[in-house]
Amino acid sequence: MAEQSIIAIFIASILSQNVIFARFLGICPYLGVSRSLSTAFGMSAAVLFVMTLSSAITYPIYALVLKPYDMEYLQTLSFILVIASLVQLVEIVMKKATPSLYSALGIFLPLITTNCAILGIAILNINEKLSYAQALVFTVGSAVGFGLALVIFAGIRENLGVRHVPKVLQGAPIGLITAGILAMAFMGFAGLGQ
Amino acid sequence: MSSATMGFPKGGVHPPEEKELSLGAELVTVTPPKKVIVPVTQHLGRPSAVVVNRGDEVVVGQVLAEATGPVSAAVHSPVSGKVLKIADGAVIGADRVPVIEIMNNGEDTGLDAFVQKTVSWKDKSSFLDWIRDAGVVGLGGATFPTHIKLMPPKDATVHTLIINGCECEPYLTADDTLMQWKPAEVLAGCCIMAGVLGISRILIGIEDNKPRAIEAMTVAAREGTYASFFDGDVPSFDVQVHALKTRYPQGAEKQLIDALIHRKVGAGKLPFTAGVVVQNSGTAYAAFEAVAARKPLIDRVMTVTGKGVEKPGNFLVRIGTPISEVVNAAGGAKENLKAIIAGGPMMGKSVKTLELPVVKGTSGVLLLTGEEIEEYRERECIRCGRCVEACPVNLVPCDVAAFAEFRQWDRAGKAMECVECGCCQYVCPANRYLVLYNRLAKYHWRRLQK
Amino acid sequence: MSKLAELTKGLWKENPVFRLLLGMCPTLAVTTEVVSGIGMGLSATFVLVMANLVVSSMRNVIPAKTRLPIFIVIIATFVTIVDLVMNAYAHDVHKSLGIFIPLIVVNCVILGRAEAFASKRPVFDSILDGLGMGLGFTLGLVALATVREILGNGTWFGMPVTGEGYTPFLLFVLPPGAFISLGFLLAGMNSIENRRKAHG
Amino acid sequence: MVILKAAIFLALLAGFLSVVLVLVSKKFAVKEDPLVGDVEEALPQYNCGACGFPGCAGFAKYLVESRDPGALCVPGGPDLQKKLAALLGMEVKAATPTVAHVFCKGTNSKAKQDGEYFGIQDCVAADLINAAPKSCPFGCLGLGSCVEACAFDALHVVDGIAEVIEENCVACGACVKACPRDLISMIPQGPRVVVECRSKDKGAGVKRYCEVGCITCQLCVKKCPENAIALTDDIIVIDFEKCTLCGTCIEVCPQNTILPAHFVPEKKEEPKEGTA
Amino acid sequence: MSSTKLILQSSPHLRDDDSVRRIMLTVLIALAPATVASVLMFGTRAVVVLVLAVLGCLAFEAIALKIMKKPLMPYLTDGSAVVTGILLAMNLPSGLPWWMVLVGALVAVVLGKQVYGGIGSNPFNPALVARVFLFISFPTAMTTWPVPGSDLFGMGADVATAATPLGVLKTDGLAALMSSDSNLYMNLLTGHVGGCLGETSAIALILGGLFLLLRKVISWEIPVTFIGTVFAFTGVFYLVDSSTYADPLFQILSGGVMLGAIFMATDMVTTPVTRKGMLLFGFGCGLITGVIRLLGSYPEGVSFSILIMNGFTPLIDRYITPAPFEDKGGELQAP
Repeated sequence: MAEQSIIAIFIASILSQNVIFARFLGICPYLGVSRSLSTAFGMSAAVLFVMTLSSAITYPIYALVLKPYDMEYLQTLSFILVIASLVQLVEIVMKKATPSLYSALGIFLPLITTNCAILGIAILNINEKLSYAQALVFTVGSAVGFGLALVIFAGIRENLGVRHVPKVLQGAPIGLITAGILAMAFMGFAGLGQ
Repeated sequence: MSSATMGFPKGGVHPPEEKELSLGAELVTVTPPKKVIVPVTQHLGRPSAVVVNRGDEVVVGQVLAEATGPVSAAVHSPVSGKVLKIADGAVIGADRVPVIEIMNNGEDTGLDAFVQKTVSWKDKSSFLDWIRDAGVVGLGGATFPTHIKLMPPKDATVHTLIINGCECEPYLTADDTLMQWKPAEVLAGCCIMAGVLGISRILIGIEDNKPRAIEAMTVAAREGTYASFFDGDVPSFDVQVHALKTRYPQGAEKQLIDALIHRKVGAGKLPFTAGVVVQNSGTAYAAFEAVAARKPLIDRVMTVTGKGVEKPGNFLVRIGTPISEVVNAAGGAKENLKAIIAGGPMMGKSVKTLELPVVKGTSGVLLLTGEEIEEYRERECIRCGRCVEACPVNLVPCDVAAFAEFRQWDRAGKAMECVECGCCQYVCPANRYLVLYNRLAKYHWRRLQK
Repeated sequence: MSKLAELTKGLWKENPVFRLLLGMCPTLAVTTEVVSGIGMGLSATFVLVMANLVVSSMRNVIPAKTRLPIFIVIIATFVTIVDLVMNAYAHDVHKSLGIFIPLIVVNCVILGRAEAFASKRPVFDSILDGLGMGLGFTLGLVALATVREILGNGTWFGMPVTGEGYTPFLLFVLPPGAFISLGFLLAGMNSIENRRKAHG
Repeated sequence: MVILKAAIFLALLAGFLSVVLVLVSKKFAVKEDPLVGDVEEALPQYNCGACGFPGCAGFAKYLVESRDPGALCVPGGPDLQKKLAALLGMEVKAATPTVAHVFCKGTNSKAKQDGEYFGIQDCVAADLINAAPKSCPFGCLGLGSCVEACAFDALHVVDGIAEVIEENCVACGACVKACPRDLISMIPQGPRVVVECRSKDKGAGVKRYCEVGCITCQLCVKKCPENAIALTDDIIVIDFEKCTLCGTCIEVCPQNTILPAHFVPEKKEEPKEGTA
Repeated sequence: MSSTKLILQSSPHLRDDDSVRRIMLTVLIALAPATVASVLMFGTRAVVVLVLAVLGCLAFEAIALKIMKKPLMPYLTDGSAVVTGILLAMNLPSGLPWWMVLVGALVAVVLGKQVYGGIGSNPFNPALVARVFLFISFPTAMTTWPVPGSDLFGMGADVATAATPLGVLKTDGLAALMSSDSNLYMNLLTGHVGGCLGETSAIALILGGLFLLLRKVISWEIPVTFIGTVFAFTGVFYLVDSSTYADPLFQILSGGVMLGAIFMATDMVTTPVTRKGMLLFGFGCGLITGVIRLLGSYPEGVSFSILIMNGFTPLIDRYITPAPFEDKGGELQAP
């Protein structure tokens, strides 16, 4: 992946290597915040923001501090610290600046901390040996891919709210099955950007 | 003068017309019954106030209930006799509203006061008062007080009076009959209303499945026979009769405006915004009688039809006559009756009994058999989109219904724009109760807004 | 609640995968074969028990306002230990679990137990709770992995279990199969639970 | 040395991050009453809307802002009232436990029907278009709008009449709002005598369409030894506070409209049959 | 009055005589030419696939209805399961093992439709869910194409197979494709090429499509924009480099474009309800098909593209609503 062009990385991270459908990152918010389209858009924006910021910060920490001083084993620990603080920061700012969005996202904002997509992408940036520019593009693409999956799913889910889904399947089961079919459909993009 | 194939652009349906059932027979005048039931309020707007007491003797045309405030209309006694009681009773569409029961003494005292005279155009300033005093309301079914429609707001410029002779509902032929029977009087009524509005352009829209009415009105307009009802300096009128391509709901106010002058009047807006006033042809006749004979609205032409009645036809009926009396005049109901509908089949209401009075807005009664009406049970929506195509006001009826079915009232606000014409439900292959869902959504949406 | 109940509630009544819907990402990602499912489950169990132990014993000294970052640091420490140990002694499993080992840090099961249970309860209860939850998590992973490995590969624990004529459903070892199998498993659990409730 | 390095790095990182956080939280501070959270936590989280607010969170906010002693969380019961009062430092008046009751017994076999309704199975819908199959304009439509509205599975329709399962009822009042004919009210729990009809029609009218409808003969009003029964707004109403459950009205009612609930009235004329 | 009970209902009291069942019947009639063509091309093998798919769908539908405690009437008799069965068969190669066809029927009916609550509730086209499921699960079996016209009455395993024209294009390049068949375009039209049952004769499919248009079961928007977009997208690539990329005519005639655009992407339940929405839907399908064919690693992308656009349908329906009945410049009412 390290040799790919920026555009190829971007497209692949949205479609063929979608964080949700191919990498299984961020499933909790995917199932949790997809009840309505407006919250799905809000969550996507929040993830895009936090994810980009966290990758932008964690990458140099690894490259400039951890690696030169042989402290790679502190990667997980330091990354999660940065991300946790960032999320709290966003939460504080959002509460003041856009209270309506804050109340809509509700308990899911702190959950971004435990959104494994954020930490996962930060770690993948390092594991896949990307350059800083590639890492940023990969991060933005992944966040966009997350948003795309979330918004499509929220649209379907809003509709399912007015359909006759059997009781035992309502909620997470039908959400996972729908995600499965979407993942199947997204497999059609295999080979794109590779 | 007529130009065929005019029509409104979007949506609509063309159900079987079934008009020939009731069209052949002559107009029959129904003898006023022994007892009439006159609902106190027979219009859209504020309820009227009762001005008679139990036991009072009343004459034909005497005011029983007065208008309260501007958007309201008076109710007059259709017979002479004694007020039996003032109580709650059942009418079409409601179980308990205030009604006045009058025992008819059969003498029609006071009826001879309403003699038709030539109308002097010098009295023009009084026309509006006379129409209001006669309690004239829209006879197409909406029963909006006519004089209100003839008083456009100060800032509106009205240039055209549109007369609705479409009668787009299948089965019904009351307006058709009236236009064939009294074309000159209907036209004179149009001129009177145009005079009140101070305009000269009158467009009359009639669907092309009523060739005889079109012919009669065209002749009356061309030969100017209506002028004989007037004397004095009568202004000249530009009367045009237009044949419209038969398509339901052509007679809906906004669709008719679109068909005739190609202007769209948006949701929640009145025809004034397009510079027009729309009146029904039956209303025009009532306005003529109100001005020429000073006769209040105490009778109307209505259709009784369907395969469930022996002799379908059109009837001149006093207001307050029980529907059963009119049905008797039509030879009585048949054994295999399956449904009774007050109004047309597209927008009329199911009623449980024939013992309900005819009111100002009763344009017809259908007695249908199993041949004509089925027991429709709904299925799941298959999202075929036919309702979207058929909707004349550009809604997505299947979505509103889905929101209503799952009680998501906050998402069903678009229902408020629905005119309940029934096109969507007519075409639905899954027989969804789309109109009822819309009504339900409206009810709950209004409650949410409070 | 009895000590036994603390231990067993995680297996069914509050099973993190089937009842609480927590830790979905690793559940879906590492269940292509039963072995890696067990590897993930046991790693998570270790972190859970240790984190619960530390959090519970420090519960009186951790200030309420900064408790979350502190929990995360504690959990991250144990995760790093697991990561290093596994890399050294079970390299194959470590490789197949990939980034989902460091991602145990953000597994909601672990943080959730620390927050909801260990920070309020005595040490021994917390250990039992962690153990129960961890085993419940492992159970969930094994259940899903069993379905996927058998259908998608025709094997169980790497051993062939279907006949020779069997053509495996490749889809089940691919991402869509993970979603679909878990969806149906959850639906099955729901219907069992509903029936249990209906009968008292 | 390795440990020291790691420690220094982590300390620096943590220190830096906390300084940033503290600064930002100062700058973007939002005032918020922590009490709201406590109150919300105390509420039952049914989100049933009985209080008239959108969910428990909305009610908690209102309570903290207004300290309205009249605002009630009915499903929470008296225990919750005490808890809330303690939290908010105010006095709350005690509410008598109530339960929903449907005031109609005109089952399909006892009330006349005019036709068959085809449409949405919803009382409001059928009532909107005046297409209720039963002739009685006041009776239970039996299409289950109240059942739909109940979040606690406390209502069901039997033979065209909605009935309350009192063990499940938390008196949230959702069904009261859902009934288009105002047939459901909250009444005190326990033994009571109820006039099971709310028709405002005159006797002859009622007799035409219902075997068990109240014909307002007012025999019960006259015979009640406690003067607990009165005709109000064309309906016979029993005052539950005055009623001593003597059963006289049950005896005299010619239509069997007045019925006992949760007790067996003593039979006065046939004492031999026992009281049970 | 009468002894029978009166009907009490909301207006309107009239309905036209269309029904779900009649719509399904029309679709079946429209599918007839393509079905006949497939049998002519692939013989008894096609018959086996068709019969198994239809019977399988009916059987699984009946079982699912039983489990959900729904009545068999009208659900089983409305023809929707039969349509799903035929469409599924149209999307399978003729030599597919019998049990895979049944698996397909199971997936179509259960995963594609009944888990969402049955007819009208499914967000994805059931037949396509099954096709993609099988395609991903059994890549070899699903890409083994018996040669049309060969071994019409045989049931043996050793039927001659060949790649589809699109497959040849993907693996061997344009030159190999052009030299493989001297009469390529004619064969594409008549159906004398390898492929799924329904991916062969363009003429038979177009005939069915015209019938559907005539009976107003589908409207022109989706098929035209779908095919048009594929044509335009591949046309641009062809103009830029005609030595690598096949010409647009070949692209729209080959593979599943005709079948997809006429029968699969026009499925009422899973596509937008408004005309404008349909235009966008068709465009999206065409674009994704083009992208997958020319840039991705699969030779064919019609099924994937329709499934993905099915996913977008709720969004399209939500944001592309018909303009309210308004004066131009008039203010919008609250939603």
